[in-house]
Amino acid sequence: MRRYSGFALVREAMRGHKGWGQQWSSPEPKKEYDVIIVGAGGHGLATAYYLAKEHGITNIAVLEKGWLGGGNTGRNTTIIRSNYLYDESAGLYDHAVKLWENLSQDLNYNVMYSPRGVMMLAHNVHDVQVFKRHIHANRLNGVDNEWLTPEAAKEYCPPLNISQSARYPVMGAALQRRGGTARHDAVAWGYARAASDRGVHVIQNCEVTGVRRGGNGQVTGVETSRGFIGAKKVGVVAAGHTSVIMEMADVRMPLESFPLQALVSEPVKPCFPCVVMSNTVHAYISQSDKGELVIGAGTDQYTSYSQTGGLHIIQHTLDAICEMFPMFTRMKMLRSWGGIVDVTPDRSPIIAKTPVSGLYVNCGWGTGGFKATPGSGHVFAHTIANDNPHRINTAYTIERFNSGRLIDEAAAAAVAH
Amino acid sequence: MVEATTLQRTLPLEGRVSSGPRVTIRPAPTAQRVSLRASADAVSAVSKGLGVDLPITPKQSARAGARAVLWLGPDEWLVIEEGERDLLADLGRAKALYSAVDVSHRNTAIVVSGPAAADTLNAGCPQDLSLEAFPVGACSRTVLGKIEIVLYRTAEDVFRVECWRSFSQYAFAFLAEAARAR
Amino acid sequence: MSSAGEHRIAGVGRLTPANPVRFTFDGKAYSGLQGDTIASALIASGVHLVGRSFKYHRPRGILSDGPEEPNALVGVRRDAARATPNVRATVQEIYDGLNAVSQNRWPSLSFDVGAVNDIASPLFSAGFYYKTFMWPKVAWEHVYEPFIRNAAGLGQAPTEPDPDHYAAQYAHCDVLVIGGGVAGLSAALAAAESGARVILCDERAAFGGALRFEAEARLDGKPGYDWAQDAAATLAAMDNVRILSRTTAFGYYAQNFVGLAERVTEHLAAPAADAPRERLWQVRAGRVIIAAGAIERHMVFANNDRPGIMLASAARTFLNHHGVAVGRKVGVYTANDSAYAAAIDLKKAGIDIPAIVDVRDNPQGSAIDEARAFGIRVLTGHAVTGTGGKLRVASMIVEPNKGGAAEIIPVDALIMSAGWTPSVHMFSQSRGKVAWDAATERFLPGTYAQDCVSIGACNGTDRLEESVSEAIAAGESAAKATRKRAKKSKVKIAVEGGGDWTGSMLGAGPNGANGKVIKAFVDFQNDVTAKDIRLAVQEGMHSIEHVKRFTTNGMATDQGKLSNLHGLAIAAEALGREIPKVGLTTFRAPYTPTTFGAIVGHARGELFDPARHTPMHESEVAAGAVFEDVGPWKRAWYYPRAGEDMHAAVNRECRTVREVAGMFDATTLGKIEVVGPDAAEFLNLIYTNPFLKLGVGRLRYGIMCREDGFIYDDGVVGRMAEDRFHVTTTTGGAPRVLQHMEDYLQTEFPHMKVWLTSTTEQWAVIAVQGPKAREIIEPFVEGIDLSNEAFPHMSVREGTFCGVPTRLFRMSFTGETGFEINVPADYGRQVWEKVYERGKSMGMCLYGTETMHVLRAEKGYIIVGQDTDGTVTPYDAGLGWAVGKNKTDFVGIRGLKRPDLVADGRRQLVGLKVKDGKTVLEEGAQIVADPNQPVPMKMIGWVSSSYWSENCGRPIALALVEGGFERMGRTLYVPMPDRAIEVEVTGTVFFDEEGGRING
Amino acid sequence: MLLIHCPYCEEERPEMEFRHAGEAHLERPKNIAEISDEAFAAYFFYRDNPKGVVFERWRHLHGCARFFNAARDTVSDKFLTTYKAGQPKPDLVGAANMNIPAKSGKSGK
Repeated sequence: MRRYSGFALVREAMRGHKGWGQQWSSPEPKKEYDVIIVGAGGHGLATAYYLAKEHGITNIAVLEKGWLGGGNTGRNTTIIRSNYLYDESAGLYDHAVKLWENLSQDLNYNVMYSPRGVMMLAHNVHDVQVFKRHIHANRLNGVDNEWLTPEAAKEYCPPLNISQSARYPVMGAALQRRGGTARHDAVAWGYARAASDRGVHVIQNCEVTGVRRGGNGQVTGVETSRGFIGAKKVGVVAAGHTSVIMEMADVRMPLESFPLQALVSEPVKPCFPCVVMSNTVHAYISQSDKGELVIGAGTDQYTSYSQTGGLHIIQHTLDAICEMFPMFTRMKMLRSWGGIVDVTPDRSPIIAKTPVSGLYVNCGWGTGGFKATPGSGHVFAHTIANDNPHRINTAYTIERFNSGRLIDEAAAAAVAH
Repeated sequence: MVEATTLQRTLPLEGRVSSGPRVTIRPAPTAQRVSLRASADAVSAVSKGLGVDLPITPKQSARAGARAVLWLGPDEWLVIEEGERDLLADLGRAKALYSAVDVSHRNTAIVVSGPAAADTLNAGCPQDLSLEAFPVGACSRTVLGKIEIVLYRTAEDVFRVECWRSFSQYAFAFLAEAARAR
Repeated sequence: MSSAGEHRIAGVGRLTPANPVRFTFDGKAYSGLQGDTIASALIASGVHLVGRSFKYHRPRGILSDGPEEPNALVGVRRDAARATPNVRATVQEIYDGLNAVSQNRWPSLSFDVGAVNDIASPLFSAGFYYKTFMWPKVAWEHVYEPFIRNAAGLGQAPTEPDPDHYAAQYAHCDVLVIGGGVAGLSAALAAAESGARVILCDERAAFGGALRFEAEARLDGKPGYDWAQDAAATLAAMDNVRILSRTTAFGYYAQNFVGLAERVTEHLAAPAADAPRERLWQVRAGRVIIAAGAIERHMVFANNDRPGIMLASAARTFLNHHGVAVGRKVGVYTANDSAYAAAIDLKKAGIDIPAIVDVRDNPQGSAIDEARAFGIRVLTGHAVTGTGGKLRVASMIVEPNKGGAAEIIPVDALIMSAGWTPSVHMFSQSRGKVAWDAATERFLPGTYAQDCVSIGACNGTDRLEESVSEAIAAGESAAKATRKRAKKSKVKIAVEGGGDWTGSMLGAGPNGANGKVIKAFVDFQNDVTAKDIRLAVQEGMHSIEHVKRFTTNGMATDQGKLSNLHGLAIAAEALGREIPKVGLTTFRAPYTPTTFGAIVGHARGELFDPARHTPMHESEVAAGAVFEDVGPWKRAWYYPRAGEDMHAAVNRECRTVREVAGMFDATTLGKIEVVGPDAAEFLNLIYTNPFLKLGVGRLRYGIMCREDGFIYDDGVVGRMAEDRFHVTTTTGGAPRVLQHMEDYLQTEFPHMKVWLTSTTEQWAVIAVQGPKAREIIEPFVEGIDLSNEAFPHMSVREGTFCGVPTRLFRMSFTGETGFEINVPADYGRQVWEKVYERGKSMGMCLYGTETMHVLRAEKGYIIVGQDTDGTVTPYDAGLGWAVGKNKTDFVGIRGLKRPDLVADGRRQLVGLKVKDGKTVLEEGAQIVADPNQPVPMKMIGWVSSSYWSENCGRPIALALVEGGFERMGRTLYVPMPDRAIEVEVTGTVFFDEEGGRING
Repeated sequence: MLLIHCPYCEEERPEMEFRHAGEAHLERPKNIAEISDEAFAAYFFYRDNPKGVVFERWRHLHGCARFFNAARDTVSDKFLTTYKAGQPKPDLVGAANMNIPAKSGKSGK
């Protein structure tokens, strides 16, 4: 692989960039692989990369029905944070943040990880109680997260409206300084390039149409639009389509897939320094390196695979944005789009073995999967390689829905009393 | 025992009015209201008690004097008495199984009138309010902006908007703002 | 005439010299005519340089005359608070006093330091930033990224709150026609005359579309443009038609739901105060007719971006509509006949056309012959391979395609056409599938997904008369399909003339991308060249989506209206695949950038989200209450007196309630009337508690779970009659509890004869609590014996209060003797005033939610959502007594038995006593057994409620602690950043443990 | 915003008036107190989530307030039919242009 660097760039500039090779190869599928990963999004590609890098398994194919990084990886608002309440969550997401911090160097690909700070706004006494609970738990878990007064919040994010006359006045904020954003495409491409460099086959336009199982029920491979491909182990990382793939292996999942929309404004000069999220007012926003305001909307209420959603969802989001940042009403929406997010009953992911031997699943990331990409791939690779979960993902089983041992971050945020 | 002064009802929108060239928005006077629930077999008996035939067709209302009965659902009606006759007493005469709950004070009403009344409501109500889709006498529970309302067309360019008491400030402000943009 | 610009040609165009308009650009004063855009007015004054490109900061001019414009974006500023970035100079109409500024340049438009990027451009190849800026690690965040950010972005975001307002409107129609060109107008006429309800919208100020520049066309014997104005007037006069100009259909959603953005005042010098700046139309249409037209493409060749180089149709519009010549010596480079028509019109107007360079070897057609007849030099089989000039094009370099000597031809403008791209955006947004038409090299509507139809140029229908007949047929059948008794329209439109153009060029022209530094722009705004696209393919970007994202081609504010097909063609060539095989990127809403404010509409300020007030709100304001948001409600939080802070006020209120009495507004608690013979049976299933035996006139505290067994809500339930219950819920829980109950009633227990009615707002609820409570309310009550014997704790009676009907509850959330007075809401405020008047004279105070929280905590009463969080069972909360032991079924009965819910070590609700007797714990603080362990620490619980208790003279707290019930008396620790606070685990009742006061 | 035909109001109404209420035809076990952990999880947590026709519940919350059922194609979001609560799952075989899920017929019971 041609190493990327400033010097290489200058050298290539001299000769019309003729020397850059393909970032990843596009091989024909082999008859069989040790491991097949279904889904070439960030999580799937990261899984393949860490299998190759840390577990010496390189005979891997990552199958993608469309183009790599074309699912939620390429459609999300790229927020990165780890200030979660429960030990299991903090452990998983902070593991990811630690990997984010060196990811560009590790992959030799600038993923533009930008720890510009993620600020979550508290708008009522209940929010304050919940955020303080998070802050204390985070501190004892070694995760940075601090409380800001409204004035401090405004200082950190000048456009913020902290007027007490606002419908839901800002009563303070929880700030994770290590939180921030990264460049979504670069994450998918960087992992694809690095995995490909280690011999992993990234096979695009190859849709999985069936999961083949042997006499003992063990997985033996997958049927695809390009024929049968054998495999000793299959890891399903298909986000919104996980239910569909697992159904092929007769595994019913505690998942529902919802449309999630996002939008960007026209690019403007830097005017928004960090990431701001508000659960009470229902919106989150940051500004991309290109200058676009990147704004996340909520999910539609019904399940869907259409990758589109209703205009009223975008309206509610922009209502909230303009309430918090009243100077933005004259900005213009440039582009809006939809993704399909797979949601579990406790809003936490499943990263686990399945009832089918040789079949593994990594799903249920809901609206927040991007931030976990490196950590998710890392522990899932461990789970597949050792046929046993990593310490960090032991709790993320499917069985927890039988025992009731949930990781219920949503419930912990509780309800307005 | 302090002398029992008789208290007057004070409506949440007392004295508010917003009037423009093409639409006027004002609170309706006090009224008795009952949320009526009854299954099909009780309809005739209850109708007799009320002195109005309960409409059984969706979106339709019936009227007798100062009393209007609005179809809200297959077993639900909103009864509005703008006169003096005692609603609950009349219902009490009906010998049938039903539920009548006094919501006279839960709801309050706003009257929107004028040639731009329908357009004003359509600023926040997603239903088709053309005369062919929502004729005089039509009624429906629906939404206005971010709240729930019951909409009742009493004349070609007059609508009655029923909403819960604490939402009435929002409803009035919304309609006034919408009217302003006409 | 020069007052309106020296390039304005007398007697040409449709604007009236009598209506001059003055405006400024970058501080310099200009004047144009009513009906000019900023673009046409600037060109009239000879100004072509209007902006700088995104990446290389290259000087840029005006490329088009419409919303597809990628270059001519300016800031328009009415005042400090009304500054709008990235306004298309080709769309924005001028008005007296309009103030426009160029963007993305420093210090000035003509001298921009950022232009060094242009010299260094070889470095800034597609995706260069992925390859570098990685060392040293910290430099990305502190050096590289800030640099990139400051270089990027176009205009300046507004910095002050927007004083303008925006409107919204839902609309329904049988037929929505998108686009008011000849096709759209004809279709609208046909549909409307057939009796359909029609909405017609067009994004321009005036209807007519291509008729603005198409000078020869005549309809019904009139010049095309005049016919269009008459047709629009006819439609406007019909009461089954709504016609909207300056209105862009930006989004096509499910089931023919279409979003339109109407610009109401952007073109006015002095908008009326009440007029909204923009209005959002949300249209539900029976059928949609898409008549969006086509967009001309530019030619891709070296340095094709200099100011003065523009689309042929734009030059033709400026001439025929605005009466403005784009230059005095205008070169032409084309692959399509339409540029000939433009050249001929310019020639007729006396403009010198040094040459028409046609990349085609042997183009045929009337236009070509006519051009030759006019004596214009036509170079077929030639290409423009470069241009000269700096801030304005000065020459074009022409070479034969087959090779040979290059010729440099001086020009001061260069117009071009690579053919026309049908606007299939709305069709694609409707989820229709486009189909590639190889013969004409364009994507056309293929498979339809919704009830819509495309007509005219956007449907690939090129000839004028065909468009018109297609449109009339579409309008009539749309009416027929959406309307019973649609009559046959008599619309007939006679058509003469109208260009019949062929020819197309996709991708880079000859020599368009050879060599190292040739800049043949595909996407102008994002500075994407043909080379960049080839590089993307070379680096393995084989999906068009990858090419788009890697090069950012088509991702600028024009969303690739000009660049997408060129980019696709170049990628296809590099991949050696056919264009349809490579595929097209998705068309996403909005069609053109849409103002946030228009989408938000009325939902700003007090209309952002309704604030709910109780009937007593005004009295509470008058009493000096500070309010808190609880769900959608504004609740009185505390009532500070002069000089009191929150702490002092709450201490006083707490003391007063227990020593005398206090009055509290409890109206916001949810209330549900449960009526019917099976009411008790139903509540018995919904609550964990038993309800069958609850006597009439008695109250019971009930807990509600979902099937998972976790506490969902709680409240007091009163039995008013055998078949009638008065249920109360938490304030925030009211709507979801009713939904929860209706769900079970309608879908699981439909056999039950029960009806539910929300009465939350029927009743104003005034709580009077404290030793003197009875004495205070007694005089107001009629028909109820208030004695302990006749009216014990946890019972309810009906009677009158202040002469109005009441449901009087004997209950307490404070541990004191207490009453909750329910009176019809419209009487609430007067009753409140009367009780307060009397109570005050006896030493009673008003208290708010904070004091309520402290008092209930002193008694160990939980707040659902504060002491529970959706993971707490009734047993965890120490409320096992409220779970009916003998019940065989209730919602949650199975969930409660799940292994983890009965396992040891569950977090249980306990009290905490702070050892030092003075430190008030922070709510949310975590609890550990060993404060000296290293991070990450093992946390065994958290503080859910914590207050200073004036009545206990010490801090009190409730906490959820692992195996808490077993830890009574044990010492635990609450680690804070500076120290660990020592606490003792206790019971949850801190005050009046015997509970005698409640029966006082 | 979807347009939904309410079987009680007998006309199409805007989605704004409705609330989605999850998978349809999931019946609460009569003997729920006795069922196994797995059976309970299957009832409370596990869902069909088909890419294709889904049978789901809606409530006309801001209309007639009734719960009812719908069959909808989750790929196109088109409603194939809506029907009153308590009515059996309609037989949709042969319904035009709908995406049949990988395994249809699985009711989720």
